[in-house]
Amino acid sequence: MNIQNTAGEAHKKATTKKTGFWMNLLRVREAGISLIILILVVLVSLRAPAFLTADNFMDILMNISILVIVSLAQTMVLITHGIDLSVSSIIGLVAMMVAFILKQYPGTPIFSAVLLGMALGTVLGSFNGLVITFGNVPPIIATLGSQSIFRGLVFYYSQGTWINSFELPANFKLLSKGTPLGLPNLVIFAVVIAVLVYFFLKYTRTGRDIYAVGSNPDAAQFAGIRTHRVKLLVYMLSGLLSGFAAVLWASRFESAQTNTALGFELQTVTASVIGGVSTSGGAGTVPGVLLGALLLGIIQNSLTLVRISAFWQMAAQGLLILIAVISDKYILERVEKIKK
Amino acid sequence: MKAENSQELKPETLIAEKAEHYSLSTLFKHWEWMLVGLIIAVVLVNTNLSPYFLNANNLSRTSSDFMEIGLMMLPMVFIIVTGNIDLSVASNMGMSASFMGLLHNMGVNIWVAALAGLLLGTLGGVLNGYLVGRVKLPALVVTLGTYAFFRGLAYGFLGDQAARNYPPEFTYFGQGKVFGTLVPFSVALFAVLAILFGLVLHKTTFGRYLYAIGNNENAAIYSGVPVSKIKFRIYVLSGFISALAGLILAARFGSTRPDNGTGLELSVITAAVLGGLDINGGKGTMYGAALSLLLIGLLKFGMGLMNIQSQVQSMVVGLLLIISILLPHFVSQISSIRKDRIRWKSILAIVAVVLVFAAFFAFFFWSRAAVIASV
Amino acid sequence: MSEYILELKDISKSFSGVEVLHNVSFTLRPGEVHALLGENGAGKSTMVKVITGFHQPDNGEILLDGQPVQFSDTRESRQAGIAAIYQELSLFPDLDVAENIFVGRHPITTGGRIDWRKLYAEAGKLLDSLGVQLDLRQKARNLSIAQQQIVEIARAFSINARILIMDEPTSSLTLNEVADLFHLVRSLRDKGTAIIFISHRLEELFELADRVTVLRDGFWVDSCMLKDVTRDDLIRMMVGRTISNQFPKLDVCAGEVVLKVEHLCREGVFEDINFELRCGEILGMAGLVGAGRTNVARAIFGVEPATSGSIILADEAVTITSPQQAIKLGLAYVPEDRQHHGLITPMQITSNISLPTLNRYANHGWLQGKKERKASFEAARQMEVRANHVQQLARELSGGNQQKVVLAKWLSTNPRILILDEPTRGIDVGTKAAVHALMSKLAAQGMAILMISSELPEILGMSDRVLVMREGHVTGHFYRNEATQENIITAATQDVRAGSCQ
Amino acid sequence: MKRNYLFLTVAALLVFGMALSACSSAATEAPAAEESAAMEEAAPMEEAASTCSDYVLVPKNLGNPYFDTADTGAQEAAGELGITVLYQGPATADATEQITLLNSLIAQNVCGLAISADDSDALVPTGKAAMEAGIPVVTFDSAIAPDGRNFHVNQAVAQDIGAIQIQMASELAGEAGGQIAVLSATSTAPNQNTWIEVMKEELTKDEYANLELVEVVYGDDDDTKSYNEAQALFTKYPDLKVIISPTTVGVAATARAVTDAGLIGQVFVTGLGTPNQMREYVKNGASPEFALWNPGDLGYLSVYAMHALATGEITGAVGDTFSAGKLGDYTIEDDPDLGLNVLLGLPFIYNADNIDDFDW
Repeated sequence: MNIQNTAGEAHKKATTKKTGFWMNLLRVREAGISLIILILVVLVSLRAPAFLTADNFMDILMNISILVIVSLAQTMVLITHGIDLSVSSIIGLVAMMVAFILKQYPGTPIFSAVLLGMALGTVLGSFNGLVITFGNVPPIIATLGSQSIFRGLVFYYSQGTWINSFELPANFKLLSKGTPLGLPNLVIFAVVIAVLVYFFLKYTRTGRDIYAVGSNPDAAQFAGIRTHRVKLLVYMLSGLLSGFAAVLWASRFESAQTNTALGFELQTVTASVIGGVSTSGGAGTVPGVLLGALLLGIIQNSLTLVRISAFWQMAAQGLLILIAVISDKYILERVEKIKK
Repeated sequence: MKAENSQELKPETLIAEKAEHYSLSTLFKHWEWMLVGLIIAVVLVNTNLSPYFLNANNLSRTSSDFMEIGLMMLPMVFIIVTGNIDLSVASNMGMSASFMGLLHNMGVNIWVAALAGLLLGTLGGVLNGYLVGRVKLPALVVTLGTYAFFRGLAYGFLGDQAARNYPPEFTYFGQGKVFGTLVPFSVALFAVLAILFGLVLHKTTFGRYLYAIGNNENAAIYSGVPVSKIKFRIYVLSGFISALAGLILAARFGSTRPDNGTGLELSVITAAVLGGLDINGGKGTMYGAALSLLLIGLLKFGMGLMNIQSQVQSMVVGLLLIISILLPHFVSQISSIRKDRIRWKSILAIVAVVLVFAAFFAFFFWSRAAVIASV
Repeated sequence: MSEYILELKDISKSFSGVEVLHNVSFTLRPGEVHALLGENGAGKSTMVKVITGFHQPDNGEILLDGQPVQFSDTRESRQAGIAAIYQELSLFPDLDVAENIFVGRHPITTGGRIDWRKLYAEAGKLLDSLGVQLDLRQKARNLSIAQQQIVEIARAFSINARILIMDEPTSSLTLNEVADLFHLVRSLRDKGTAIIFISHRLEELFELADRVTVLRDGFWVDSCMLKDVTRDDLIRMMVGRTISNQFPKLDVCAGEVVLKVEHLCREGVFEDINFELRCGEILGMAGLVGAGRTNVARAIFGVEPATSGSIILADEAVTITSPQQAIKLGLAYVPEDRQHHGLITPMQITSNISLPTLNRYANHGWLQGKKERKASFEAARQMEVRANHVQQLARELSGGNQQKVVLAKWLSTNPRILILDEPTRGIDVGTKAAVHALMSKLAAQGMAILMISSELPEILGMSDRVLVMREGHVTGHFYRNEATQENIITAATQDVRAGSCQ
Repeated sequence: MKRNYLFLTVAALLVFGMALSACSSAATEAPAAEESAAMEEAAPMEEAASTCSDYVLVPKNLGNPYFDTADTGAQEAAGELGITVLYQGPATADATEQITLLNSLIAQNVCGLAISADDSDALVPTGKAAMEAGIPVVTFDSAIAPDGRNFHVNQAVAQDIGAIQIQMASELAGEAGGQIAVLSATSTAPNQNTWIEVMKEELTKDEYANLELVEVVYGDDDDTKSYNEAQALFTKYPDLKVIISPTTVGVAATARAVTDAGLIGQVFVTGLGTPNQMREYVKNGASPEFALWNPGDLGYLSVYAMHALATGEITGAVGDTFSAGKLGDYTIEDDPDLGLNVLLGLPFIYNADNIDDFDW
């Protein structure tokens, strides 16, 4: 919605009044975070020339691809004024189950493994969805609970055994790393999913219903939107994408461990929130989330490159997140003022 | 309700000054009673299952394990009542304790160091409070940032070092018992603070303002409630108490490392929510929160005695969290279902859902059995 | 084929044991405007929600074209051709105007994707036909209440329903807008659409409706042709008694100036506002919705402080930056949006009333419950709040009673200056008269009252002086004897010069 | 509402008070006051405790193959001794959780504890409490500071571990030497830090003068983080020759990172790893050799040590000797840094020649 609005307006105004173009560009919600990324890139590349290399950027893209996929799922949930804290445990459980199957039946076609992962993820996501919609449990509570339940299932399932690299078929490991199209598959998957989600959120009624439900649930019901179904759907989608991410995770890291993706849920929320997704629902865009994930990836990458001591890295990361959020708000306020 | 039903009602009907009385049945609908019931059940079951459960020494030792969570829960209740959240408490705790440890390692007097730790923690709260209260950023976003920032500072302070050799006067706060009893000092401190916080929440204007903000922030602003000032204060308070919890933890461990207490914020929130606090604000009580802490503590201790694995323990708490909200809703739902409105479509949906989950678990166990057989 | 397009037979509905509708029956013919009348809490809104399938009746039957139907949600009723504007505004704050109109029914291209171009074009057309200018890409969050109401109406019209239900569609609209709306409603009726129309403004009903059904306390009272009854008949049916005077304004001699506003300005919202308010006086503020009246009130009360200009309270220039400060200075403000700004509905009546004066009932911060309860009981009793006890939750009260609680709350602060923003919006006739009587009494006791209202009869009936605003400027000032409908409307629609804040 | 508050507080205090008082009386005069069924049950259990048979092996965390292997060894020893060894650990490697767990074990009056500590200092008070309750405490893998345990079962002397890794790194870097980096577990893991200190000392020797330690990074024993840290090392130090990762999680993640980045033959990985995790990388050349003791033996020895203490065979003093089944006899030694300990043996180097002999 944001893009539609702002881009449309920017377009309209730019044609009428040339000087206002840059001001109007600033209205774009994503402008603030882009600016921050730009500044960061310039600063870091001044200190560390290794930063501005194609290889390094490929590393960054590889590293944020899974984050992007799950953050997009998280975004859809956040738009409905929900939150899914269980994505990390879904990834852990699905990765473990798929890896076990692949270890057991190495001949399993990769395509089936991916489908299996998505199916398992969807079932887990629908558990959240059912508890939240028909059980009337607040999302943060329901998914906080299912986070520990799913993680417990990982332990129960694996009985402490890990799946190691040598136990996984080679073609499965290539699923994320192969580069038949010039870019690593992982990055391509992330791009494809981003495009799909963008189209879904903008050009389908169901996608718009997600915004409507998050913006005003009562009104959505008045308008004949089946809010329960929409909410159930976003949690199922969240499970589905997490399941897909789980398969990619197992493929990229060539292992499944009991603590796979532990704590990952906070990263997805952070990426979404930095990308301008409102935690009170109704607002959020795909480009914003992509930028949010990119910012996180760049921060992580650059801190190591500019040789900030490992011990201070986390502090710097937190500080940068705070600065990003504060300056974003400041930029937004300026924009609002200019509008009036 | 009586007035509404009466036919001869005139607009000038006066209202009563007080509700006449609460019937016993409405009393028992309160979540807090459910907690009391659960606690009694847990005590009875555990007493029967384990001879070590009702043992003063054991209870005394295990109770101090939950006091850091308990302490941080107190201001968290305030914050959740206003509809906000503080994810940074555990990180703040680590930061303050590490700072104290750093100063201690540098040879600073322990009390000065502790004071400095408290001060830093409070400053952390000031940062949160400023960003949430004054700059008006969403609490979730702010504290997600400070969650990383504070923990990072903790690592920055101590790095791979530990602070140790705290003097016994200091470790008393974590390991000592109140003179002449088996009650650990930290438990006594928690009890006193819990009563104090409970009184503030339920008996003061400040507490009333918290509920007003949580229920309708805009209306509270229009009514002259100093909303941003109050938000600022509760975050500062949260920072201070987190630092205090950090010191207690350091005293209990007799040492400090920067990763101390990682992940405790989720336990804190879990305890608060299980205590009946509405995560959206405006609802819940301090005694509910305190009871839920007691419940979780007794439950975990009991399960530990039965050698139930830690993952299963956290699964049980997770299930309890969901069921505690799910169950009352379901009961009221089921009782309000009208038979003539049941459609075959919804029955089909339920059957489908059950089948899907059955299939999931069938697969879950089938694949696992194959794996175990191969090991 | 039945004579009626819609028929309700012995519908009952209760919520948590309290019966809100008792065996209500209702009929609707194609091509008629059927007014539904009743005090707040009489069950009108519930009836509307039962018709649209938002609620399901506990007993009774709904017949559509003579066939019994059961709607399990609003989607099904809409498919059956029923559209509704609900009393609570139901817009999506994060979506823009055009999308709000078409939410859930976005036009789809042949390829199956949403046709945004068509959506904006149709939304534009629809708003043009309603005679309003709105930025289609504006977020609903940024609209005024009246603008929101217009979007709601546009949404209902866009459905092309056979049955259109309008629950208080005009409560925030200005006369011009109401006239445009009625014009549209009549043309729809002439095309055979059946319309259920709910309003508290009786004049409107006489102007528009063919038949009327009156509800009281969830009971059906009567259905009759409007031409057969008088205004007083209707009021008697609604409240079960007669109300003599709607505007019991007493003539008072205004005292000294208590509030003086000079060159008040808030960038982009209003500018150069000058007026004075004397004690004992009711100053009416008229104008179209969105003219900046509410913003002026908020600036004075410190919610959104002015950027320049001065506020002088009893010869002392003050800068008010927060409501706390305003309250201390003797100001009180009853906001227009009761649900979001006026009341904390999930809290008790007591807590609501005592909120601005809480320190009065506290000893070093410790609340004295009994003292607080006693004081709020007194305040509520003086306002004749209808409730079981003061510990009842505010959300359980009807709109009129909620407004009384808001008034009780603000009067208990003993203000010198009372700002009322749409004080009778969406409340029933009985309460309305009571509020007017109260205003009159307060003014007679020497209180200075600034009243913002979009209802001209109220402005004309209650004000000693009238200020008219237009696009952030004061464009007219009339004394009681020179204020007429015509010159107020002229001032409210005249052109204003553009300027900027100093 | 308000009245409820008082009522509830009183109720809560009552419950808690009842629990406390009931059991404090039980603790002091348990045999006399046989009020509850629980107390009656308690008596026979306590008798059973004298002929103790329940021992517990406490890993840093559950679901970790390294400790699971230790458990396998422990169970073997348990079978030989005719005792029961439970395997109980926290879900994540976190001291707070481990302490809670230990408290519930102490409460059960288990016969002995063998602990791998998540935090050497934080566990001291808990270890002391266990010993005060008459439960022998031995540590393995990662020690509790000397005050909090009877003695430590040392997998290898820090000196040996540090030295062997530098030695391997030197071999892999070749004649010319070059830059090396260390990828450790958490920055707070005590054993890791000791080893890194030793490595730094070793590097001052003349024979290693051509090796330059450029940085120590931390992967937190988290696969993803370790992988990313390894990647960052490649970018940052294009001339990097060897990465030493003295942790099983880190070394596997680093070897995979080398493989993924196509740096085999350019950057070598060595450190402490497990055969199953490293098999692939030993074979593809990313990590030609790595070292580790046998954790199974470690678990095995720990159980014998704990049993010897619990049965009074030894008291835990310097010079005490006990027999540990297939591993032979061990003597408790005193070490200025480590305190009392027994030493398992020298670390073992795994390479392409021998790796297929191991499956764990």
